[in-house]
Amino acid sequence: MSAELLIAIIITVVGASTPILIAALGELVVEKAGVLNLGVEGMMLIGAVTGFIVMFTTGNPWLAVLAAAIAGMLSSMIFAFLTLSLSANQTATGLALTIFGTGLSALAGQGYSARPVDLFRSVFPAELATHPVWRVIFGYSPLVYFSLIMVFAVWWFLHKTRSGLILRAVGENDLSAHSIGYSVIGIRYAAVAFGGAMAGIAGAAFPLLLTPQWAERMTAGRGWIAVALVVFASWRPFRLLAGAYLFGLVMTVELYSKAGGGILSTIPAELWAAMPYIATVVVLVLISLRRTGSTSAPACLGKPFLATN
Amino acid sequence: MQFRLEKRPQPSRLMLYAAPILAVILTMLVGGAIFSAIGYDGPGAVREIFITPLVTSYKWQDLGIKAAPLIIIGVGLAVSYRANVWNIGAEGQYVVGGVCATGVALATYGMTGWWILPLMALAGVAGGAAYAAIPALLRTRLGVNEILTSLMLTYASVQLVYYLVRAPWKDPMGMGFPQTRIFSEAARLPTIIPGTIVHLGVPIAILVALIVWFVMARSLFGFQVRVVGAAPHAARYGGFSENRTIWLALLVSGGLAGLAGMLEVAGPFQRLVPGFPTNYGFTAIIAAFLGRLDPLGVIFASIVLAITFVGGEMAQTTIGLPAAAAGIFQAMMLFFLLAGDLLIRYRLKRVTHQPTEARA
Amino acid sequence: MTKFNRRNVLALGGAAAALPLVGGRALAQEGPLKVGFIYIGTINDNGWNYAHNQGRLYLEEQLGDAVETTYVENVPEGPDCERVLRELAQSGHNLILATSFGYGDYVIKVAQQFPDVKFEHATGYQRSENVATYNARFHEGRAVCGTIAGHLSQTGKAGYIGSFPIPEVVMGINAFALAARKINPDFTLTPVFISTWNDPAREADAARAMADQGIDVITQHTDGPAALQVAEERGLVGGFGQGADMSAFAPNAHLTAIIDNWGPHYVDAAQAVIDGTWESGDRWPGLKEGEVVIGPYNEKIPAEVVEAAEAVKNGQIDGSFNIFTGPINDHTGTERVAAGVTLTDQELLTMDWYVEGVIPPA
Amino acid sequence: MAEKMIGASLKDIKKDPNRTFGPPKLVVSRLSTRTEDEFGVAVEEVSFTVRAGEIFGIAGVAGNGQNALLDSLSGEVLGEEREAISLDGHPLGLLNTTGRRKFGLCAVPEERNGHAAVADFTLADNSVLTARDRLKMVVGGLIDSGAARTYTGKVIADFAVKALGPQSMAGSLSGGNLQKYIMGREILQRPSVLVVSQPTWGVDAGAAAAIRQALVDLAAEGSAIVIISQDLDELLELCDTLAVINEGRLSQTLKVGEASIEEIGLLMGGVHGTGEQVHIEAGGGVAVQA
Repeated sequence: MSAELLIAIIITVVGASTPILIAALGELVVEKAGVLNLGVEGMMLIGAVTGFIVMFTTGNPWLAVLAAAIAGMLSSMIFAFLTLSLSANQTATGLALTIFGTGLSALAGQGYSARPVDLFRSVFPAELATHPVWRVIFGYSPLVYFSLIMVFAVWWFLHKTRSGLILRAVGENDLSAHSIGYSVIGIRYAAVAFGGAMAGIAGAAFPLLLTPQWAERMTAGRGWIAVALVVFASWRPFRLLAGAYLFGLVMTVELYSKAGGGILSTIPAELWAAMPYIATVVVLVLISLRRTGSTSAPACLGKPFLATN
Repeated sequence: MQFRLEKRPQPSRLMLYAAPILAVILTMLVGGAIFSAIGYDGPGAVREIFITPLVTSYKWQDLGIKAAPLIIIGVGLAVSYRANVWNIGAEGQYVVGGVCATGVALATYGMTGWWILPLMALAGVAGGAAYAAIPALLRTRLGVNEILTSLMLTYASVQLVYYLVRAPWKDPMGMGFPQTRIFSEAARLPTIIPGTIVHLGVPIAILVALIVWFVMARSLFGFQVRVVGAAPHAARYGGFSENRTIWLALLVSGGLAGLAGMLEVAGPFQRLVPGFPTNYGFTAIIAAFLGRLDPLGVIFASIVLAITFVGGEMAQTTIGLPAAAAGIFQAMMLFFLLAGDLLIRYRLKRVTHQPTEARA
Repeated sequence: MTKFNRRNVLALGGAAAALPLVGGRALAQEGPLKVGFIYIGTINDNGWNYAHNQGRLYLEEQLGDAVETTYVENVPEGPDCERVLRELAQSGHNLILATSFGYGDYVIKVAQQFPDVKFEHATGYQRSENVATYNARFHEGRAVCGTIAGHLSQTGKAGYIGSFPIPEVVMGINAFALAARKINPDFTLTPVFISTWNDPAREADAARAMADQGIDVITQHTDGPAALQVAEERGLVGGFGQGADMSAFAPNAHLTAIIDNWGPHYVDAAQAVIDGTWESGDRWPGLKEGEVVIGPYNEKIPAEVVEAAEAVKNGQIDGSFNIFTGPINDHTGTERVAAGVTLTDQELLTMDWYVEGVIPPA
Repeated sequence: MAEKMIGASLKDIKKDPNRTFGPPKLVVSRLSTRTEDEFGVAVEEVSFTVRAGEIFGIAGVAGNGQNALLDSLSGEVLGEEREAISLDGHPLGLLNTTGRRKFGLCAVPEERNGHAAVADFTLADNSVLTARDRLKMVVGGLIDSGAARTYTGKVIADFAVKALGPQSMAGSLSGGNLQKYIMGREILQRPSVLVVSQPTWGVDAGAAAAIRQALVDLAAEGSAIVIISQDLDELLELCDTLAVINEGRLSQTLKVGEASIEEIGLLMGGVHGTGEQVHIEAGGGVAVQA
């Protein structure tokens, strides 16, 4: 295992983990406000196709990411209107949003399949970005740094700001927050919008970071993994970072071991492919063993709130 | 003139039935308009997706076949969600149930006997329930949220199928293709209506739904599940143990998903192939909620979902509507149905122009 | 693809008994021959399904209004495909083409219910009176690519990304390795199976894993250009288009492409049905019949390498060369094919062992 | 009983002055349970005895472990000792609520909505919640909804609950009405021991009087009753004996007749009775919060 190979693995792991991390951070804030949005996969796909189209037509990656965020946010508003204003069931509406996003992105992307597009490359000067060693720090697309900054930003927002405190209160006990005078529905709309934007950006990471093309359902279930990782991280941002990278690591090590041979390649392909999922469950069990008491889900998660009842 | 939502003292019976019909009509109008706007044959799409599957009688068998697994899994999930136990991994339990049933079918390959199918059903139920026992154990012993564990186990079960059909269970005469042997005659579900493909699984699905409806409405177990789901504190006061209820909810929903897996592998598939996981587990979650977690409602919701699946394919064959469009129609209908739910519990009250007194 | 009006099946459906016999014979259509296609994925995946759809368009182009085609995308390999097949048969399609190996059982089952409708199953092996199978000798194309890889690869290590280890894939891996080792005896080929037909991000990561471990030629059997794009990004020696020309995605890495040219076969089949001369059987055309076409060579490939590749191509076209002629050892070194002996089609179709030089997956 | 709901005031409770008490029915000895959430107050070494026909009051400022005590008496929270609670000599320490109900011990927690009753359930269903065993509402695992409806009808009639009938939703009732229904549901089961928290909280005066009268009548029939309340007047009016709970510990039992308001007030304020009589110097300046 040469140092050179280690750096290469790290870079690939970062690539694999970033989209999951961004989407999961968005969902974490949504759930902290007491809303369960299972439509992450659908919003990511809408973000991916929007990002691809804007990148293809304008060639400007920043614009593409912005457009993807807006598209994700708009699609999350369908979910928000149904579950917050009409207090529809959040689980079913989220699933419907995933079906909607899959269908809409496939329809919108029809004409754009046979077209390549450029990657969203690192903004650092070339000699740093492609330097054999330094590239492990400077070689990434801005989306990677964005995801890491957002981990800290979400933690800081939730725990160190007043509005973060209010958002958590809305998630823990919506009635009391309402009685103090905070608009529960308004805060939840904002949280869902943030979740939508992040899912859109996470989706855009596929055509701009991983494979510069558009393919239907190209996120291939990573939205679901993001939802699961929020639970894995027991709604805490820094543990989410660990969970996303655990997932990325196991998926990447599988491919590297298969491609490189070595003792690890004797493990059957299917066991490898199942490894990330089993790993997350095992690690979560270990965490729960050490700490007594259940993982701290927001008390009002998934419960609709209507001021009039 | 402004509308205000007002809670109905009693959920209204009328709206319980009017809301879904209203939702489907709205989908047809809005969907048709949108698709005409973007250049497809809107009305044609609506006709093919919603009306043709209902009208053309030879399509009913397809609706039955497609709805059956959704009903069985959906009913199981309805029980689980009533107890506030979020089993998102029904797809994994469905797959493991199918795998266990396949195990029995291969073990009894070549044999005949009426007992083979019931044994496969038992294996399916046991497999599904065992796979759901993992999230139950982790939730009751360690407080690990079942959403994560059940969802992750789903992905692991898909890999189990890939491994089994590629290595230990590969069909020796299958020219190397990853699939098991075709089940012997005794391990295949008989078709119950000659000349059609309606297999025994369809009536079983209706029967299972009715049984679960009866159990939920009339039995103490059903009462217990409803109490734990509605008010955990009151459940403890009423002498019901939450942990036992979590176990029961997951075992019942896992077992039923496993049964659906067995019926699907013994009926339409008749062998285990990589394509066996078809996401019925996730679609059934929607069926459970559309059916308002009531077994009879789940039957209706599953049929409606089946219509949009079958209709979506019809629309592709007849008017060349892209597959993606069918997905959008389905999602739109779900949105309208979910919005319609509101009218059952709340009433839209017209606010007259003079200011109403300040309400707490 | 023309939209045709409400056919009279609705009337038939309405008039018939509550659940009519499924085996209603397809209506005698004097009009154009209706040909139905079912695809495993979407027609714009730039690979397998895209190639089949090009074949459908070629068929429409060649036979004009003598045929009318219909296609259904994203048809899963399960009971759903049985329903779509029945729908196509019921709605008057007299020739139906199922383009993925998982449709086998259902084609047979529906064919029994519609004796006078002709079915053709791509990459399958189950046949019946009205079901034929067809495939393309992709491995002939792999042999040409292997030859190029043998010459150009500096590290002598190539990678092969596959989704599922089905015989067609195993044949391709072996042909590629055999051809490359004829030029560079210690050439190795590492197959990596990612257990999915359509996950471009995972394909790209697999390609990165290969590129980072000394592999400088990557080829794939999955449905998209993701691996090629990584080869381009990393400036590797190159990769090959699979199913369609993918040079747009990787101008310098795209050495050549194995283009599945299903068009001619679809025209022959449709014509046979129109003339009533269609009969079951297995058709396995290759380079000779134009079913497999080698795409244009990248200019950066030196002339003598192109010559060697053309020699392998033409050799297989005129029959003077067959990649699967002995002596061939398996990856453990034991001889599996004696000198001078050539593997029969039957042996090829059930091939589940890897030749020497292939690093077997677990 | 119904007309009483409307008119009677506190003082008209008819109690047979020379009523006698039977043998000890509920014996609680050194009962202690740990609390579930970090902020709760645990029950520590609580002991008291209630004889048949006796009404035993537990006074105390809110937040001193009253709910924890009720939950540990009702069987929602289980301690370690089998012998900690016994009814007519049967040890109930390790039985849950259903087990204790079978022996005749019923309880009414303070929180109505979501604890003593389920808002989204009909009143008939809410009767099944607690009365199913004592009134044979479950036959072979199946709920006899007829029995549940008739019993609920009787509760609604006897306790003048303003509701549309057994099928109306518990959530649609006003707080007071729901409390009347809950008290009625438990009292009409004729429990041999009834533990009640805040029996008449939020109920109009007339209804409160009727509930108190029903408790007194139940005691008169030989049941032992424990009333946990912050309403000192109510306790002094109803109870024969009284103790004060403070930070999870119970003071010694005082006879209602002899104990003075001030003394009880001191105990509620946290000055623990140390066995001998507590006396207050004139102007002792100890603030008594009622």
